[in-house]
Amino acid sequence: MSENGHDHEHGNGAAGTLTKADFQSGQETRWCPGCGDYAILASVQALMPELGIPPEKTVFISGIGCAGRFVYYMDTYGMHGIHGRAPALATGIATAREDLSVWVVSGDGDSLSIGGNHLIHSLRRNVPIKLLLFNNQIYGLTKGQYSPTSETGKITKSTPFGSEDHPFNPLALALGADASFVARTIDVEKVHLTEVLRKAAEHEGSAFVEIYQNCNVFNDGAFDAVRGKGGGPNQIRLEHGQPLRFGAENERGVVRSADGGLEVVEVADVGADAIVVHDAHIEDPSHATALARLADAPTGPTPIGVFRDVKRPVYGAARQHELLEAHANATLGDLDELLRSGDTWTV
Amino acid sequence: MSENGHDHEHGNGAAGTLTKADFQSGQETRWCPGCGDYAILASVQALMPELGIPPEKTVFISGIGCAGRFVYYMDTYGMHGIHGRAPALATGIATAREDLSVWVVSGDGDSLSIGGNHLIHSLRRNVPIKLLLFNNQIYGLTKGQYSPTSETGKITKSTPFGSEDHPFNPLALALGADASFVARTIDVEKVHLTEVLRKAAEHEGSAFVEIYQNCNVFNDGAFDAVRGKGGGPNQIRLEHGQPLRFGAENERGVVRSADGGLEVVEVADVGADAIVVHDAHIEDPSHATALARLADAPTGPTPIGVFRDVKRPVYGAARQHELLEAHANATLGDLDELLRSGDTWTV
Amino acid sequence: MTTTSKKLETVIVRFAGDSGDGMQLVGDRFTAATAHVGNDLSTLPDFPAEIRAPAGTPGGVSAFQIHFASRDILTPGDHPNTLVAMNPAALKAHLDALEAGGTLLVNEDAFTPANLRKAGYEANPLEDGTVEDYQTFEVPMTTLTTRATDDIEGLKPAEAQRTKNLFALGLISWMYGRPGKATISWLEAKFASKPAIKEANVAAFKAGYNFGDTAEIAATPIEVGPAPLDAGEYRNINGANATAMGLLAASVKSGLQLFFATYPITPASELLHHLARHNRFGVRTVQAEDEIAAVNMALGASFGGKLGVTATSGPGMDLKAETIALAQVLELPLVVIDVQRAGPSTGLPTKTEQSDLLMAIHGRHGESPLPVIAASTPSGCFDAAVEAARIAVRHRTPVILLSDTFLTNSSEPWRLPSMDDLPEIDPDFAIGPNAGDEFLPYLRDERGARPWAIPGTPGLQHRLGGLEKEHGSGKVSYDPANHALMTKLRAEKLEKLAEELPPLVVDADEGAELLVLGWGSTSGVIGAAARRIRGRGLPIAIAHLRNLEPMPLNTGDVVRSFDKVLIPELNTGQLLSLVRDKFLVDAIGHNKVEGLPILAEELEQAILELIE
Amino acid sequence: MTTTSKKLETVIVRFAGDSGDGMQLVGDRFTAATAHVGNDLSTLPDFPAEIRAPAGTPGGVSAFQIHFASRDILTPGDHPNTLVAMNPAALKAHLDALEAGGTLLVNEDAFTPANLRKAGYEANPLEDGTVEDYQTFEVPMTTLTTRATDDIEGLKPAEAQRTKNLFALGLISWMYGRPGKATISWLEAKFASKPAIKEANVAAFKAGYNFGDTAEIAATPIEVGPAPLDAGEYRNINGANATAMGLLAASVKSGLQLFFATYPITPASELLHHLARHNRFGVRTVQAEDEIAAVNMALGASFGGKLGVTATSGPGMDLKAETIALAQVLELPLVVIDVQRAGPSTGLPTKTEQSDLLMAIHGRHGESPLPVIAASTPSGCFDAAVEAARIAVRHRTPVILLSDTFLTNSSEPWRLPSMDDLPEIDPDFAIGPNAGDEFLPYLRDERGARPWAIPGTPGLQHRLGGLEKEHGSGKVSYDPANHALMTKLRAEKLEKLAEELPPLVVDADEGAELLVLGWGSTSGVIGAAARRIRGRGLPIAIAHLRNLEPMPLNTGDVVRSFDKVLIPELNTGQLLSLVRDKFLVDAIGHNKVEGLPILAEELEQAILELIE
Ligand SMILES: Cc1ncc(C[n+]2csc(CCOP(=O)(O)OP(=O)(O)O)c2C)c(N)n1
Ligand SMILES: Cc1ncc(C[n+]2csc(CCOP(=O)(O)OP(=O)(O)O)c2C)c(N)n1
Ligand code: SF4
Ligand code: SF4
Ligand SMILES: [Mg+2]
Ligand SMILES: [Mg+2]
Repeated sequence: MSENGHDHEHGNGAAGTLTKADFQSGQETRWCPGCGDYAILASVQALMPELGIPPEKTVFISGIGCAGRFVYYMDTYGMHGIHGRAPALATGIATAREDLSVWVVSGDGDSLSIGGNHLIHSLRRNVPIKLLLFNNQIYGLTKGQYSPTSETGKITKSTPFGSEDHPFNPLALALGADASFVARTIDVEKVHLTEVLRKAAEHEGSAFVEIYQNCNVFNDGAFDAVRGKGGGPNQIRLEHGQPLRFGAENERGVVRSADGGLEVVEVADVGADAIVVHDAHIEDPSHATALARLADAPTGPTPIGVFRDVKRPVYGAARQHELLEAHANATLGDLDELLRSGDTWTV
Repeated sequence: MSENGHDHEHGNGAAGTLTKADFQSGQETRWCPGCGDYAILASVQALMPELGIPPEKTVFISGIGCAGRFVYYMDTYGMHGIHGRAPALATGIATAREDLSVWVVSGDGDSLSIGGNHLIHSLRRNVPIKLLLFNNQIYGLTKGQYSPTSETGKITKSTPFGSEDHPFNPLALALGADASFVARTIDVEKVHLTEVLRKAAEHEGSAFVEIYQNCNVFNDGAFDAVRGKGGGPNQIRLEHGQPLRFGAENERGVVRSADGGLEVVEVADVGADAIVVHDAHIEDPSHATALARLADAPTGPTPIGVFRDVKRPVYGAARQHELLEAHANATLGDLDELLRSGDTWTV
Repeated sequence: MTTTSKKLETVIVRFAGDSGDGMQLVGDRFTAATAHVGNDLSTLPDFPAEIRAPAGTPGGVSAFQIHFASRDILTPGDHPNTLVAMNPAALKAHLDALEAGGTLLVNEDAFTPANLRKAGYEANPLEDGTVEDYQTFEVPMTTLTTRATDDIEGLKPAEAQRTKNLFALGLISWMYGRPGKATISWLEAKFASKPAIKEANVAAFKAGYNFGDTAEIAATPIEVGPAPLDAGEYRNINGANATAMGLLAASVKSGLQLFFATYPITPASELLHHLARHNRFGVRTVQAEDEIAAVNMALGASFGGKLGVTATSGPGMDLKAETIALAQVLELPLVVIDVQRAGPSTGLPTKTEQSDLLMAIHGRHGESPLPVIAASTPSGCFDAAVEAARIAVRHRTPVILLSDTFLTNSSEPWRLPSMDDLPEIDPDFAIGPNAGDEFLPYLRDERGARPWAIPGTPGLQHRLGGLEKEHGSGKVSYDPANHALMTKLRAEKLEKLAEELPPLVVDADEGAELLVLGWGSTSGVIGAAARRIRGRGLPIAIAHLRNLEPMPLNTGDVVRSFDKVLIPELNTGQLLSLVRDKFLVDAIGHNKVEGLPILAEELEQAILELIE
Repeated sequence: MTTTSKKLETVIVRFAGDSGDGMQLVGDRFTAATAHVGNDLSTLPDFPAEIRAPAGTPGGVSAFQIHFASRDILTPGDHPNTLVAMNPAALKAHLDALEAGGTLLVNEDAFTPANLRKAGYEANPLEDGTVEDYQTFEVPMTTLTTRATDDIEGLKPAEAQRTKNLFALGLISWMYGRPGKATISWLEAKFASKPAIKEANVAAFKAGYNFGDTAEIAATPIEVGPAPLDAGEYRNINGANATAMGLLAASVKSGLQLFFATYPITPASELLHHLARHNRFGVRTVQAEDEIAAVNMALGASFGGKLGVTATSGPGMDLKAETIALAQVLELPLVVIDVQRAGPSTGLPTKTEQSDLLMAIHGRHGESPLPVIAASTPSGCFDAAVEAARIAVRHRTPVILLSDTFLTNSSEPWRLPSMDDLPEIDPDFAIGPNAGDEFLPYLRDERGARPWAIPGTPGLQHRLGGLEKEHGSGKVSYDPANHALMTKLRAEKLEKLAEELPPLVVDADEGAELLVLGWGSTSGVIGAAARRIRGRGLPIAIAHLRNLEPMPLNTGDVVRSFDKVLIPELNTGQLLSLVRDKFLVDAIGHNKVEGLPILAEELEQAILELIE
């Protein structure tokens, strides 16, 4: 029986018997009508039972922002921390408790502005947490200031003459920090989003997923070039082992440019064989980075899907195992012994 | 006459009449004997007069760490701030005062651990500051804990059983943050270091320079593979427009690998024409990133020199110009007028 | 049809509706019209933490209260005489506040079974006796609005209905004799580019006005004549804007470019929004990556010779602490504005509190004293900002300026000062050696302040930093005696500042045995409560501290000269602690931590309990 | 040759030399030998902020003082009876401290013109009368060391010379009758892998010892017999290690894995270095990217059911404030250790101070009270750490534990407790519903503590967060009355804790009119000063607070029952403020901010001024 009195018949967590309802806290959602956050919440709640991890073994952590309210709506363990620090909180939980599935939900301000440092450090360490960046290219909760992903020149409450900042490319930043799993998806693309999150869940170590999320109140339409009706032809859907082709008729593709990057071409101009085949498992992050650089902003052809998914040692896992065993076996006598090791004398 | 009573005959700053002495504060240096910081200090003091910027127009900002003491030894304006925040302090100064030459000196802990967020934000904004990262892969001032650039498994005071963290590749991180100028050099390579810093000084916008710096007390020899006697053959010296060849006899080179990265080959195996020609001015950072990834750690062939040097709008510059003019012209009358604009009434 | 009207001295109206109902806009417009009538006024907006909290629920209700009078007033008022409730949730959330027998105006159309359920009503309160003790007018506002706008071309039904707030405004404007012209021209300007919307809003407003005028409602219009304010030019201003103007004034007066670096946070962001527009005055605003960066940028700018200012609210203050301590040791000018909100932690981010006072004074490691001042009224934020900048520049020190959510959002008429009358602020930059032919960056003047030598000044190069500095030379010093000396000298800067402060003014009746001592935004309510006490023929004394650290030199004498000292605060007793500690006076607290201002009647009651 | 010796009750020796001279090692070894003799002892290391400060300059001098006695002692002592100065800079920096007529031992070889210049001496102090009032022994230590080691194979001359610290140690060991065996075996173990170095060190040590023994020096050896300590097993321990052991004990006692996340900072890093080694006890140490991350990681681990602990020094405390406030609202166990150093800002990072007390209590926005406790002695850090963890776990609250640089570095004999005797710490995790079949995460027990339900527990899923929470249910609540209630309930947790605290113990002489009240590391010096006062036949009372927030319930009665209350602190009067505020007692401060502990004679003087 959880806090909200919601009845969990399947709360014992036998996979397969879980349903979406087991992950719904029943707390009233408080986003603006039409906000992209609703679609993400619904997809996540639907995915969770499929992962087969019971709600009590699942933890959602967030910082502050509209996105941050996500945790209140999941009937899992959850913590709505302070602004920007969710990756650090989550690192603590995930390192201490390797038996849990730990998710972070965060906005572009929360993750990339105040929280940028914790983000890159958790990625380089490869802490076993799933980081979902709800990127709406704006500060929602504080009512519409520009964010580190807003385009240069953006006019907002805090920048009436246009912002001067050059924005981050969040995936390039994550790759610069050696993220072992990097992906991008879109709030309303339920199937794609679910598939990407499933892969993130399966990945051992940090998984960083940028989700283009429409803030219909303060930044409506920011992703129109790739989102919703008509956005499809601009989506370069990444599939491991498949050529990077896209467009309404698959008429366009991606090739390596002379200067070491990638560029978009008409397949007809270069021939289908010239199109780069996507490989998400390359150890060297150069390919994934070039892909991330293909579109610094989602205003034209933009890759979505899994950019990088490689194995490297997971932070803490092995050692915590040993430590837990040691802790379980440590006795008061051991401590008496430790205190008395080295130079002692008796009076 | 500066604080230390040192006589500045050439203090009026006419370029050409400046000497190294004009940049020496005369304050007692307090690094350990043999520390790489001495070599960097000497080179910087020698370079400064050549840049033709008088000491009073030059500002050195640092955080906390052995490296941070640098500012006390420069007879310029200087501020030894708090740990990790030097890029933010410098952003304030450089944005407010575009007439100054602003330099940041920082250690790997200062810049990449506590200060990581300010670093990446100043780089993405392209604030006109020169960031010198004295990377000794260790915490010097706090007496030898591992740092975010220490190799995994490092045994230090804080990690008697070896560190678990995967280190940052500082250049890859800077490139992930869209740094417009990224370079690497070595403390004791006076000529190379001077040349790199000169280019950094000439670059408009942020310049990020990683300097391999030997901490002979807590991490001696970390850069032996590329530094000092015998290190030469492993240095891949980057020269814009030149093929990426290196080795004692220039017998080795760098080519593009099939998976989008770069790799080291024997020139004899591939032919001189196959060797990639270095271009520091490519807009797309993919080439520079691949170069940075060529060596995640300086244990084998390692590029040094300027990886990337591209033009993009400099933060603040244009606007501050306008604002200063507006400020100079604003009168009390204008303010009276502003207060009285909109709805007012008279009693 | 009635043309008679009732004269009243003072009136309180509260508008309440869904977050999406446009209550803040209605409040603003009603305030503007009221200012034009020449009333004194005070307002209190009150909105939820969510952007668009769930429609129809009490949690999603947004409200705006205005108190206006034909005499001077001091607070937004305790209990509204008139409550406008646009839906059941608004009624649920605000009915308790309405004065006994007060006027209640509801949008009857919104009392549908679905809405009643969302609001948590089991039965319809309009029918079950809930509202029977009030003078209730049930007006089908949605219907009437739709009717008034149904021939406007190109207007969608939803758009039409959305203008019902203007209907309510029209009706209330009629009820209180506020002229409609200004509101109509404002609507015409605001929606100039959307003719259908413009027309609809105007039509709804007029319909509401006429609805009253044509006596479809059996209420007597009320007249509140102009207040006898001091002669001068007035505007209405809230605390956020007044603070912005004060900083601009300090910038122009000092000749220092204003460099304002901040990170958005409710409610402090308003200041950024205001200042960002004033490029005409050369204001440099920077939205930094976080609060730590913001204060460092401002400090860096100060080092560069600018007026470095940063602003935030509670959580951001925690983050700035380390850098404020650095500024304290660097002895550079810096203004740090804390717009207090209800805490701790994220707390109630859109509600008001005064609970950061002790943090402002003690919230840094080490011995790190610095001046703390607090604004007392919305328009008083102007003076407080000028004063903070003046102290920072003249005394070379970071200054913390405390404001709060209430002051930021509340507005009142402000007699506009003339900029010429403000005292000068002289940055007095160092331009040459100060000790023979040497420059000693920590040589102090009579205020204990050190020279401010900015980069670009030949020959004055020096290095500042957070390691302890040698007296005079400013070199790094680990000498024990020097550290003791510098600690003392830094503390003495405050003592010297105290000597410059005007004495604490006491407004005391003859025979008063109780002093009510306040600070910050309780100023209004203390005045209002004192007025009530005096109205009862009882003597009382009141005093208000603008300078909390250091306090005026006579503060101890003042508090010791009364039998009892009552300290009302929106916290659990922070000034109380300071007064007890400093003056060993057994003062008594009146404390409220509900996210809302103290009401005059609450304080009156507390006072009566002490003096009866 | 002399075989007679002088008996003394108490002796103070100070070793001083270049940072590279190995003075800390010499101090440690002398301490170990002294412990073996059975003396009571107390030590004070003192080193510069630089890693290797410039050789030969007073700024680069590193020192180590030890006070040992045949009775119990309380401080590292005021003025050394014997000073060992390895070079002119060491003499310059420390001669002032030597007692009048004390013994001075110098390495004559180091008094070269170059070294004299670096030390800032114009003339040779050994020759110009500077040292004539002391019993000075000029020993050519470098020469004698070189001679003693010159036939060791494979030893470089520089290596040989570097062992001169062992020569000094040998000489002093002889002088105070410390057995050499333990030192020699330690050297043999330490340098087992470097035979030449090992031999050289041993040879130098023996040479120094024999130099004394063979009467090449006209000093009388001094005998300090064992102190009558309570029976038991003893070890020598400093505060850092004792704190580490206390945390381990709390972990084993509670069954909670210790999760220690921190960011390196002097002097708090020592704790990390100690704990990182104890993987045998399952301690999880994390070196985070900064202090904010560290406290968040610890808090995350607490949420996960671990004993979350973080430690730092001043600047890091500023950074942790926002998260500590979060923990206070989450009401989760968390221990935050602040090893205070001399501030403000970076200040004097290797020196001691007690200036973070008011920050610990007030240094967060909003009303955010939490327990604050302070360790008083190096070995007492063990109990303080156990106590902090116990309060955190049982009362579900962050606890701030104050230590300082002096306690961390200073060492003393510690009678080893038996782990069995420590009280249990029961985490008492929630395992099922607590209100019918519901789980209410903010339902409180008799201590006002809420249930600790950790992830993995089926059916108890709940969401915590920094927004104000509804009493009982823990849902987000913006209700004004609820905020007031929760603010009160959080404050009441401290009142309930206060009821559990043992009363403040007063050690008062009959007729004592003055109470000396202390907290933290002044415990020793207060005891020592009281002993001196009593030695003069004057009455005095002393008391020491371990719990600063809340204080024991009888504290007010205690301070009010004396005519005068003197509060000695290494700050400008922070406990003083608290006592004045809470109890309206006009207490008097004795304050020192020089980065150094208060000396017994200083405090004795201050007391005498008040009681005479
Ligand atoms: C320390 C601190 N600083 C600032 C804030 C105010 N704040 C809350 S959310 C937010 C940013 C919201 O933007 P984002 O992270 O993009 O989330 P969104 O609302 O867009 O989902 C800010 C600045 C805060 N709560 N705490
Ligand atoms: C807020 C804060 N945290 C921690 C410290 C302690 N500290 C000082 S320097 C330093 C790191 C030093 O390493 P690095 O930046 O690599 O510089 P280096 O000494 O190696 O040149 C640390 C952790 C501090 N001064 N302030
Ligand atoms: S403000 Fe934007 S992001 Fe926030 S809830 Fe509303 S639509 Fe969503
Ligand atoms: S500790 Fe290392 S980095 Fe620091 S001064 Fe010494 S050698 Fe240089
Ligand atoms: Mg956002
Ligand atoms: Mg380093």
